[in-house]
Amino acid sequence: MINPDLTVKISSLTLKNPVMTASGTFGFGLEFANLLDLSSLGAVVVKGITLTPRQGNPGPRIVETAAGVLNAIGLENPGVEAFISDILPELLPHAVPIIVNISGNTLDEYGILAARLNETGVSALEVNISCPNVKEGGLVFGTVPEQAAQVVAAVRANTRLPVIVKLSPNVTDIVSISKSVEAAGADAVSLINTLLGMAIDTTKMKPVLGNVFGGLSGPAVKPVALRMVWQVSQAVSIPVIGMGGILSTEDALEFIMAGASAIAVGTGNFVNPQATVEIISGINSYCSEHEVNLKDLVGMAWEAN
Amino acid sequence: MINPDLTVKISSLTLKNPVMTASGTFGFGLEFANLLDLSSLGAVVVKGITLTPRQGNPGPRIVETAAGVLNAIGLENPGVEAFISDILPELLPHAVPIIVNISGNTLDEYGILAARLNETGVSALEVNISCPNVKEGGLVFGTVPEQAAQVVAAVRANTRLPVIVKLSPNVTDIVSISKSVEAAGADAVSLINTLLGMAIDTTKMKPVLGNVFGGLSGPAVKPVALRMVWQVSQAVSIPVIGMGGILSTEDALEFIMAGASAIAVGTGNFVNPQATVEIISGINSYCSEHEVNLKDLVGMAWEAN
Amino acid sequence: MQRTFAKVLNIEQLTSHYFLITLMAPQLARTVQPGQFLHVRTGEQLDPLLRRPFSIHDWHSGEGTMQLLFQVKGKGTQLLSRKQKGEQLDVLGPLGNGFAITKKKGKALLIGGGIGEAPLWGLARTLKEAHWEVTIVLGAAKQTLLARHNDFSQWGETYIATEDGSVGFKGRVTNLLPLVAAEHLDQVYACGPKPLLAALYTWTNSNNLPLQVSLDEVMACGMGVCLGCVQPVGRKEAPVLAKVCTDGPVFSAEEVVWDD
Amino acid sequence: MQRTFAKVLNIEQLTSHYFLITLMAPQLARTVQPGQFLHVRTGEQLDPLLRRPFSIHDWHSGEGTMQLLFQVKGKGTQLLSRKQKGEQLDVLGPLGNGFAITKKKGKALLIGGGIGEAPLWGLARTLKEAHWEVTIVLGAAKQTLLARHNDFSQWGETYIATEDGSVGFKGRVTNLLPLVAAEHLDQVYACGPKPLLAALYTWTNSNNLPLQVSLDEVMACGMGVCLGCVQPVGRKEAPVLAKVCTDGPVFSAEEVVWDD
Ligand SMILES: Cc1cc2nc3c(=O)[nH]c(=O)nc-3n(C[C@H](O)[C@H](O)[C@H](O)COP(=O)(O)OP(=O)(O)OC[C@H]3O[C@@H](n4cnc5c(N)ncnc54)[C@H](O)[C@@H]3O)c2cc1C
Ligand SMILES: Cc1cc2nc3c(=O)[nH]c(=O)nc-3n(C[C@H](O)[C@H](O)[C@H](O)COP(=O)(O)OP(=O)(O)OC[C@H]3O[C@@H](n4cnc5c(N)ncnc54)[C@H](O)[C@@H]3O)c2cc1C
Ligand SMILES: Cc1cc2nc3c(=O)[nH]c(=O)nc-3n(C[C@H](O)[C@H](O)[C@H](O)COP(=O)(O)O)c2cc1C
Ligand SMILES: Cc1cc2nc3c(=O)[nH]c(=O)nc-3n(C[C@H](O)[C@H](O)[C@H](O)COP(=O)(O)O)c2cc1C
Ligand code: FES
Ligand code: FES
Repeated sequence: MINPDLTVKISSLTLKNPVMTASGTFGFGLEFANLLDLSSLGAVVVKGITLTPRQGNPGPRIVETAAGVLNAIGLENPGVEAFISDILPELLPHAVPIIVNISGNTLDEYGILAARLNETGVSALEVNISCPNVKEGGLVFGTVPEQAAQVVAAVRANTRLPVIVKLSPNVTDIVSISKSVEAAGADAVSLINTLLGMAIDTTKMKPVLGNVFGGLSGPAVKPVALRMVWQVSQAVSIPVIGMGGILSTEDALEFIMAGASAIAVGTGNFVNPQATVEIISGINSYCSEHEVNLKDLVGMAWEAN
Repeated sequence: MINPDLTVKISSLTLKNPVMTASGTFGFGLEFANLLDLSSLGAVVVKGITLTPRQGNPGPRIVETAAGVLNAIGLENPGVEAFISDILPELLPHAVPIIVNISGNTLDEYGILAARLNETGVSALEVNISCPNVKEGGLVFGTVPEQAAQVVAAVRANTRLPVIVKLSPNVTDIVSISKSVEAAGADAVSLINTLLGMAIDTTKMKPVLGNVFGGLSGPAVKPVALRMVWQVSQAVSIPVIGMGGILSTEDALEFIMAGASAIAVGTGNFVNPQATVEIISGINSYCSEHEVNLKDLVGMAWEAN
Repeated sequence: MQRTFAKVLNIEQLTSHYFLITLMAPQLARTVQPGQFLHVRTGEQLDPLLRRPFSIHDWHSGEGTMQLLFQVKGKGTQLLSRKQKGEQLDVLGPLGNGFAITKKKGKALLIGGGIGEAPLWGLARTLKEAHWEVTIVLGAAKQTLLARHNDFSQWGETYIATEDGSVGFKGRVTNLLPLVAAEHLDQVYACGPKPLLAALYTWTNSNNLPLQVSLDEVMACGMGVCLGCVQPVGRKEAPVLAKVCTDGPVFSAEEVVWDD
Repeated sequence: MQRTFAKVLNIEQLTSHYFLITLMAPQLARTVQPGQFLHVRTGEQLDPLLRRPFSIHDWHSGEGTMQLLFQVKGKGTQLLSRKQKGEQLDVLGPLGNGFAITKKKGKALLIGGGIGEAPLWGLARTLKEAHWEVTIVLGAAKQTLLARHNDFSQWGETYIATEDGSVGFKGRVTNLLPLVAAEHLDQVYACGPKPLLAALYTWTNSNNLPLQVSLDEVMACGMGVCLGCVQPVGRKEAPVLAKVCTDGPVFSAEEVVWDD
């Protein structure tokens, strides 16, 4: 097969390939324009945006752990207005679907954010109901099925854009939350966000991070992420966007075979800022060699079950 | 300080130092007798025991992940009677407290196991309400506070031994479960058991493990374990036994400063079968140099908060 | 069984895939049974995390040395291949139950597929020293997946097969079996990929020959405590799970439950 | 800024703690500003995971080479110290905003604490080539925590202090400041531990001198996207969080909010 079909459909949006960037790990994309052709990506998911600007948490904000990273950025961002007026105009000419990751402290905020981004040229919304660093809202919305559904409904009511819901892995039952957001009108789910963790500085005898807790990401969490993708993709009928520790084509294929329709590279961008494009080319080669289209691979590992 | 006090009290039991072995990673201890002096350990926690013998899961049962291990042993063990008659007599002469990790499929089974182990010379029970590999019982008991409490009550009613409850990290709210088992009479909690995960073999296009899912352990999970120890140890007044990725003295000190009164080495025994004794000597040196006793270090990192 | 830091006396690349490493480990070298293995920490970092098992290729209790012959497969063996003379290697061993030598004297056939030749070397030497008559059959996909095929002839008559014909007979190990006078054999020993071992078992069975095989399973502890390395043995309908690390790695082929 | 695999031309251990590595990286060497850094992948495994930042010690656009001077601290720098001539190093750079040379000509004082000497070398060379007059003050706990103190004198008068007196003046860098004719200086540049930089700022402030400092912060991306490497700048009561990797690593000392 010379040109395998790598396209992915998320509701009305068609991505040319399944490789996206994970929110918060790719800035607004522009920083990477020297290193790769942004238009070759399936989509760029930008840093989490809130209604008003946020300065984020005090430092230290990052600490490396075994095959992972703990971060406690605290959603630092310039706010939705600055995003629309200052950043988006530079981003849109790159001809890649822009997906905006949004976080609110209240249901209203989610609705207002969704409405505000409606006619701006962005391609979809990723609703972050799972950021573990924000003391109000975030964690709660993502851990209770009913509240998660309310957020989705608030966003759904205010946008015609595809709505992707980003789930927290810090829950007992990821499947019931997924079903609940699907029922509330989500067009796709992304998983996973970071696992809540911490590190202690034994020399200073205190937590390393300024915020005490942080979110764990990177290869360390991949087994947990794969398990959740496997469980959720078999329980819902909307596409699942898989992420958590993807650095290589092999990692991406694991997620796809576990049931992810698309994947995102997060921490991997720090290790290898060209990981996304290398994975796109790797998936393309894999599909060519095996004479399959991408969608043939999605959930391939289920059958063995 | 020449001889710092490293003792730890768990209800009526006094350990000479805080370093134990994590269940399932040290066999019944005897296998290590060539490599270290068992009597130098704080305690030996043996492989999980059930009422009747269990053959465990089909292979493959183990796969390495980034800085971690997924296992799906499925509680293979000879059953409580064989343990008491064949294994315990060889173990008791080693003069180290033996803690028996027990798993039941029903409340009754937990009660019977506890009663059976009462007058056998073992020093404490560790009640596993969290093993993710057993389809019945295990996961459910450990994820619902009320059910966890029922298990503890069933064990408590049948033993005068100290009761340690081993918690699952695969929950939204580890604190409420801890409080619930404390209220039901637990003398200590151990955390964490393994995180539920999986891996895909992309060549065979199916899950690597025979059981599909497995439990993730090792350094990869340390940040999550530390966070839970930090949260729980500040919320309950019984001792917390911390584990999850401990390989070195430095790791052990992180757990102790986060609030663990004792620690256990699990996966670390596979990497370095002498890790336990090296850590005991490391903690001893640290306390000597800093002129503190062990209990001064427990929760040391809280104050900064 | 002991844990020790063994000094790397030498490391040599034999083919594009195979390395031979010589260690100084006097205590470990004292009591080796052919077919036993070492569990080796390949790096100091946390990835790769677990030790890796390698058959003891050869050992000399007098000199206190030991050799491992290994194939670079993934990250652990890659790290191992970069070790330098003089470095210390964290090893645990000797582990496992090796090949049993069932008689004082006799005729043995040793069959290796690919890196399966690794444990056969020490076995061949031991048998030869015990005045057994040894025949060796080695096979692999291509020449670079054989390492010491030319040296093996010091222990006995040696037949070679490669699938691409790059050395020896063009074909598979099993194609060479007719060359061997099965009726005179007392014991067959084999190590290699499982399908090869299964095929050999069919052959030894039909020739009424005892076969010992060295099996390969992913291992965590290597010493019988994690229960990770299971192999079904016994009756096919109600198999028992044996531990490859301590019950094996060498099993009598008739015990093993072979996949269909 | 580019990502490239740079060949290791040479690696040299200068003291028990310090290594000097020379890389072939023609594209990167073309446009370096003193004080910029490379973000280096120190190993291929997943632990350590993140790249590590190192100041560009020196570079030669003509030859296409670049040097890093580094101190072995933890696992990343340990792996780096074991690189061999001929290996490829995955590097990203040049990154960050380096030292600004504010005038055509003038008198500069360069102050380094410990490994803080690393970026000062290329700065000293650049200033000298621009006909600035350079004075250098280097200090460390002991001799092995200084690497090129003897060579620095080719760029200007060099003063050395060690806390244990093992080389140069016995004492701290700040004890040497009275030797410098502050009133003639146009610019002070410094790199070293934060307490040293804070002390220097007190001194430059009281002498009305402009000070540029290179700051150190744990980094994930190194290119401004993770927002991990923050440093409070601006008004102390309402600081703004600057990114050390892209807004710095060099800051004007008066912008920085110094801890009390
Ligand atoms: C008792 C025993 C003796 C062995 N003796 C030798 C020997 O003498 N020489 C030699 O070269 N190899 C030997 N092996 C195999 C060797 O242990 C593996 O090749 C090695 O562990 C791979 O490690 P890695 O990190 O390079 O590969 P990984 O990155 O871990 O994996 C690469 C590939 O190898 C597979 N693999 C991983 N672990 C094992 C394993 N234990 N067995 C088989 N495949 C595995 C993986 O599934 C993967 O496909 C032996 C194995 C056992 C169990
Ligand atoms: C812009 C910049 C330029 C630098 N230039 C140089 C240089 O030219 N030469 C040089 O030797 N070092 C330099 N450093 C510091 C160097 O990056 C760290 O020493 C290195 O990252 C430590 O990595 P490691 O894996 O060896 O240590 P780790 O195992 O990661 O940690 C060991 C110790 O170092 C600390 N550490 C980790 N990362 C950093 C960091 N980024 N900065 C400071 N401490 C850290 C840890 O907290 C720990 O205490 C620079 C740092 C920055 C930010
Ligand atoms: C530094 C950093 C910042 C992040 N910021 C956000 C964010 O703003 N919104 C969000 O939904 N997820 C955020 N995440 C989570 C990632 O998008 C991703 O879900 C997670 O890191 C797991 O993927 P990975 O292992 O590939 O990094 C952030 C992660 C990191 C490491
Ligand atoms: C191979 C293996 C077997 C285990 N078996 C048990 C068990 O029988 N009972 C139990 O409570 N925990 C069991 N565990 C969990 C460990 O006791 C420990 O809680 C967990 O591995 C985290 O610690 P670690 O990261 O140090 O391994 C097992 C873990 C491993 C790796
Ligand atoms: S590898 Fe642990 S029991 Fe065999
Ligand atoms: S290191 Fe990522 S923003 Fe500076």
